[in-house]
Amino acid sequence: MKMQINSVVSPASREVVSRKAELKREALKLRARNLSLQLAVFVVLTGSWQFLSSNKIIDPFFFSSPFDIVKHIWTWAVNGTTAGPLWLQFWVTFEETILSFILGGVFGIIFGYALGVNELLSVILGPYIKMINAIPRVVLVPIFILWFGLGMPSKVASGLVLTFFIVFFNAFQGVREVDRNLVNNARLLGASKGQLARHVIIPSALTWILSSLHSSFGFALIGAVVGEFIGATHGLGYLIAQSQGAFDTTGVFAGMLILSVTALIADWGVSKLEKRFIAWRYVRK
Amino acid sequence: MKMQINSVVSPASREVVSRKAELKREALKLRARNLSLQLAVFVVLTGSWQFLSSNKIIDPFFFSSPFDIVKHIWTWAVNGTTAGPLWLQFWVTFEETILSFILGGVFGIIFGYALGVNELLSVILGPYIKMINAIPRVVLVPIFILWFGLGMPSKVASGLVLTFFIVFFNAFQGVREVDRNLVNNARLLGASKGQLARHVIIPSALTWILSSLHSSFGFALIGAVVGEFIGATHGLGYLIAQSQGAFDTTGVFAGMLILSVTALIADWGVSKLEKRFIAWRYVRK
Amino acid sequence: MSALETVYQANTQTEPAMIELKGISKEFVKPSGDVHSVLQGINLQIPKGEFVSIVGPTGCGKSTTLSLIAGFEPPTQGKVYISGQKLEGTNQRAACVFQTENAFPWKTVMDNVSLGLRLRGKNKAEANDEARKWIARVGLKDFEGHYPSQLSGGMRKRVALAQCLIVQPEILLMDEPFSALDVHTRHLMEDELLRIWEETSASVFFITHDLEEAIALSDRVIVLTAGPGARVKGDYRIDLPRPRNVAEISFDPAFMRIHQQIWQDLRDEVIISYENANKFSS
Amino acid sequence: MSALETVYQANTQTEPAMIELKGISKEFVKPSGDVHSVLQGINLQIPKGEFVSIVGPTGCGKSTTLSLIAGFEPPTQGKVYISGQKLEGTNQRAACVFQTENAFPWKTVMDNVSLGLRLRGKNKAEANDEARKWIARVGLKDFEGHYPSQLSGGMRKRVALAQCLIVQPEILLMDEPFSALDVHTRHLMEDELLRIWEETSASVFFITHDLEEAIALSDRVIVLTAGPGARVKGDYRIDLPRPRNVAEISFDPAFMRIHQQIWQDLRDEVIISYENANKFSS
Amino acid sequence: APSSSSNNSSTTKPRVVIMVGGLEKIIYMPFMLAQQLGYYDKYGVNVSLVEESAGQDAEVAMLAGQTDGAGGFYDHTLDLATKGKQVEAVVTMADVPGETLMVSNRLKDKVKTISDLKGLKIGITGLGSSTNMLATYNVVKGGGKESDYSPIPVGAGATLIAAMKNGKIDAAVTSEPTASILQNQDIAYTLVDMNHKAAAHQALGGGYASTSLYMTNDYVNAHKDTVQKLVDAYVATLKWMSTHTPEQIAAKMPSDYYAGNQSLYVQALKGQLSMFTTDGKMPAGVPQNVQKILSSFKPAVKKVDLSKTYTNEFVDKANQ
Ligand SMILES: Nc1ncnc2c1ncn2[C@@H]1O[C@H](COP(=O)(O)OP(=O)(O)OP(=O)(O)O)[C@@H](O)[C@H]1O
Ligand SMILES: Nc1ncnc2c1ncn2[C@@H]1O[C@H](COP(=O)(O)OP(=O)(O)OP(=O)(O)O)[C@@H](O)[C@H]1O
Ligand SMILES: [Mg+2]
Ligand SMILES: [Mg+2]
Repeated sequence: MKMQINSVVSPASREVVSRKAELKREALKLRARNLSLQLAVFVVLTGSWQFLSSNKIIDPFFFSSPFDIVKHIWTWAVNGTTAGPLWLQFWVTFEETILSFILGGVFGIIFGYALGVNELLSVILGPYIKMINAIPRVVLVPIFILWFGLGMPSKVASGLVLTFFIVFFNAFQGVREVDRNLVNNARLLGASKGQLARHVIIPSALTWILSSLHSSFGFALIGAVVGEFIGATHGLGYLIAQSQGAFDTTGVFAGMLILSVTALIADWGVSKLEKRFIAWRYVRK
Repeated sequence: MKMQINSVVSPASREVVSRKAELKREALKLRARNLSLQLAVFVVLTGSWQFLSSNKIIDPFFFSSPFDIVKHIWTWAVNGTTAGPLWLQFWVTFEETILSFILGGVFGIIFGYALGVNELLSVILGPYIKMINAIPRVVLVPIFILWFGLGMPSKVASGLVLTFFIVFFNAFQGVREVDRNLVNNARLLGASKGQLARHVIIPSALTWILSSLHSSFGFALIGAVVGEFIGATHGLGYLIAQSQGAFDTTGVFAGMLILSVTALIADWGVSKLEKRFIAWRYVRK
Repeated sequence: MSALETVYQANTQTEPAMIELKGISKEFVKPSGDVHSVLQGINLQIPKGEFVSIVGPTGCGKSTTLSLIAGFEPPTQGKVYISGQKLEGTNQRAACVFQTENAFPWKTVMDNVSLGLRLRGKNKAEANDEARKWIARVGLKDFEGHYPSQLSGGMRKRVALAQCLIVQPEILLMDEPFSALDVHTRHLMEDELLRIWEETSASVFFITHDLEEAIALSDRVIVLTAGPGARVKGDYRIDLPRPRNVAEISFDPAFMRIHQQIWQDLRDEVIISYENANKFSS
Repeated sequence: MSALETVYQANTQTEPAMIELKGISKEFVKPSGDVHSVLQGINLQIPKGEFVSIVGPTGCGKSTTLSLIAGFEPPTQGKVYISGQKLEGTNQRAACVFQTENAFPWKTVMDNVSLGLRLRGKNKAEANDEARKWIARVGLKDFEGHYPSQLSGGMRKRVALAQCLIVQPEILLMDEPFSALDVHTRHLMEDELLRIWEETSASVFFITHDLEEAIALSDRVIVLTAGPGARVKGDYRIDLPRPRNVAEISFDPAFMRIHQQIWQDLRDEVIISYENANKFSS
Repeated sequence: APSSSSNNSSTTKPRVVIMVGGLEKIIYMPFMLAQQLGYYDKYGVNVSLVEESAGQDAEVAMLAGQTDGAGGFYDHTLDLATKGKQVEAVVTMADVPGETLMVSNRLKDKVKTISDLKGLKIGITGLGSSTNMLATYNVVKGGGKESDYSPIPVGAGATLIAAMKNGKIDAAVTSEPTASILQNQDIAYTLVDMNHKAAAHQALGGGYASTSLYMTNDYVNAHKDTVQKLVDAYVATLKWMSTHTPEQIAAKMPSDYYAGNQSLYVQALKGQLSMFTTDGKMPAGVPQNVQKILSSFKPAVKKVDLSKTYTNEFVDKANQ
């Protein structure tokens, strides 16, 4: 039906097609430029690192070098680590991270929503949440081990208490930023509390929530890794702690590199989510 | 001049005065209700903790008890700690925290602003920032000690790398959320880049930035404390680490309590700041 | 205040008025901390099925009155009754076209318009079918999939209109719904509104700054005085026959007479308003 | 398209026109991925000091045209010239009253109005003095310390007006600036606008949906066709003598004749527009 | 005998920063005790003790030049030597590890000797720590490989006890007071005693130098005078320790170190005092033994030049 209009009043559809192809070409060109720029920065950074390290201008004992790091990861990948194959370590950490990310996100949103909507609740619980947020997670990890044991739950808990707060504070503020007029309108149109949340408050707070998810995946990773420093048999945190214990800087960097790349991939996922859920923000360029 | 209007067309100013007093009374009543509710929750929580602990339903070795914790703080305050008077420990940590909070906040805002405004910059630097955000701070602390030594700078750096990211991500998003119409309007009115930032972008992103400050003070505290776990001679982190090493749960809790209360006070400060800087949001009640 | 004032007496003693404002005052705290009185001692009854327009100088308190009836804010003094019951919280029997746009930016035109039905539990297909009709009625058939940000100002206003009318409320609150439309579209919409109103016999509270529009549509036109502390200055019954053709009614001599009469009142207030604002120089 | 079309020829060959649109088309990508053509082949010259109004059915592309002249968006095809120079980025010589409100919510009325001067480097005291005058001119003297959220819709529009006029730009872009005002205030503002325009000889690009207003104010009235793919349908010179009294000019026989003539054009387009929108049913 | 420079005025005292992997731990007691006894002052050094509680960072900080010395286990010097970093122990405060290999009571019937350790989950304080090495050594000695057991970092104290109680670990290498608590609460029994001299020497085939102060060779060579003073202070401390009762020693320590439970602290002290040397000297044969133990699962350690990893030069002078 929409094609019809075009053929009646718009320029001929052939032109439309060519225009669309042009738009696509431009988008591709932009993409290529960005990628090459990122690559250039990457090459310069790692190149100078490698150079400084190879020439002992910086001490490889402390700083390792990109080449060694990649080689180390390669060795891990091919020969496996002391704790088993590399993919298993990755998978263990990833699983913990994803779980704590999801749980932390869900709880963060629920609490943020509840406290943002209900002033009484925010008065009562607010101070406690803020207080807990100031407690070093490293101190909490032993307590989690006491409560949840050495397995995955304690690592998830440790990631959760990092993720939760970031999502919570943003969700809370996002809920409070909702346009009063829109809330009023929905109420008049007959929205119940749940419907209000679904149709107005959550969509409106979504930018806030999604923004917090960008930083919180990184924090979920950190939480899982810190949890693995104490009481773990597998995982990237275990590998890093082990390398640290053996004065193996290259191993530490290798572990961190894997973590970083994971975070990057997850962030890309969050961005996709963002594009999908707040599509309406992107229509006007 | 405004009083004049009131005396001419508004109800008599005596009525106005009484109405204002009434508003104040109501605000006070609300305050009192909130305080008493908070107190009630507090009493219930600590009361049951104390009860469970005194009756050995939970093991005081693992969980301590509110009474012991307060007593422990009292002893610290009166007799001093192994590292000197308590206020000094507090002050050391507080100083580190405030510094990393301010620096992390400032850098976060600057980078968030720069990357939010400049798409090229965000394409180039964005991935690196996200990668660094996934690196456990506990692993970074030794590196900071390498770079900055054992003194305050390494602790500040460790707090900074937590605070920075939270503020950064929010500032970045806040900048991107600015109403295009307002930007256009300011541009037409002749705003230079700097003026645009000052008059439009920063004020508009301020809710985002301030919201991130709520959670980031807690994180700055954590950073400082984690920094103190490794290589410190003073500070609350030192006390906590020491207590942990000496299997003194009460000491650990005592340290955490002091941290929490500090965070609460700082949060109150941020709220004041918030009220001040985004006063315009509070005018319509 | 005005010699021409004609007070309209509601003849509906049998059942309580749909909307009743009793001794309403509304005050705001000004930035300086002083109290700014917007409305003062407003008494108003709107029976079921009546179409009431409210006019007055800009900034006199029309939108404020509407928000009191909608229950968005409580009055400082006095009470609002809906069908004899004291209004607490949002008015569940009303729907509203806001002065500023109020379409949900994250919903397409279709979802915006069908929202009211969906909230009332209609299933998606049915709600969409119904919404499609209303979208056509406001002339946006081709824009169902657009987001509000992709529409022109006048189109967004029409989305709001459809969104509000589709739920067929007992009380219709409209704050300058047609001010962003060209004359022709406006007439079409006005006719549409009258038709719907006649079908549903809702009570309409209609704010406009266009006196001709007010007279052409209404059973009653209420004039507010200039603020601060606005009161009801005049309350005029419009006895023009229905159904009316809004595009042509303004040439009717009866219309002109009424217009002339109300305009006197209104103009005085507008002038007072403008003078008031600039009287107290610093 | 219209037999009555009278094409106005700019007689300013000596210097380039203040605003020139050359072969402008503007397209948007629709949610469905299709291309939606809003403007198509628009050619327009506005000499320095001319007051041009633009009318057309709602949603035809008036605001879009304005945003092209302001430089908010680039045209898909064609070029915009300002004083003969190709426009890149924001138009630094223009000021604009937007269709939607555009006062800065975090600034008081005073700060909003004085902003333009402050940005141009005036010191605070001077800027405030100047702003005070303009606030009085738009009748908001008593609201200097208020934030936009504390004002009524009409008041906010007037803040935007003062904000834009205070910088005395060479090009004034106004998108339905008076649509939220009552008739009297509107006339006052219109008179004010004309006075300022005569003083400063700015080029004015004035969007309105009120044809009477367009004629009363302008040197030229341009009618756009119904969208999609709007073109210039008519370009009328208004040769009524100046200075004009906007409140009374509509009773002038010459005015009525012109009105009649343009209205024919406009009405046709509005009807087409409404039919267009509902023609393609699914 | 105290060296002659002991009456230097405090203004010219050299400043030394020493980072210790847990100042409050009994195995590192001499560092704090020397301060409490005023010996640093007495022998003319201005020492600032830095707490470090996570991993191997003390050594790294020292190598980076952020601290002058590190208090840690001697075995780390060999480890670092394989990474090309030369550090040497200037005073050896203990010649047994002070650790105990405890096995959960659940396995009382199954685990009787170290050859039964294969396949167990053994709790250690941290990966790469000395407890980790000792656990590995025992497994290897029992005929297994390094990969035949799972080392689980559980720290010490509450987390370890809880992990043992919940059956998350089957055994643990731990020091006092955790070992005593495990024993007293009937959670675990001692399999290998590496705490009391005789038992430890038997288990490890000789001495195993643990608590020591080490510094980079470069630092030692450049600051001989300062190092001497420092060593004087520690030797005096060790002497003092060998002539006083656990109660007397405990009374000297900061109260935070036994917060709330002095008797537990004294009990732990009693259990561990025997590990300390009385003269700070590296006993003959001990470095070779450590090398032998480590190289059983870390072949690289075999090539380390032992003479560069410790020195008795200063201790000998201090004992004169
Ligand atoms: N939150 C507020 N704080 C202070 N004053 C307010 C507030 N909201 C509205 N006002 C004042 O109330 C008065 C009436 O506002 P209202 O929006 O009701 O006017 P209106 O009659 O709808 O005007 P318009 O025709 O321009 O829309 C104005 O003077 C405005 O300044
Ligand atoms: N971002 C966008 N994406 C898609 N279509 C758009 C977008 N912005 C505007 N349009 C379309 O452009 C057309 C013209 O819009 P414009 O705002 O210029 O109309 P207008 O003449 O100002 O109407 P009004 O009198 O109602 O303000 C409309 O059909 C609208 O749907
Ligand atoms: Mg209004
Ligand atoms: Mg428009």
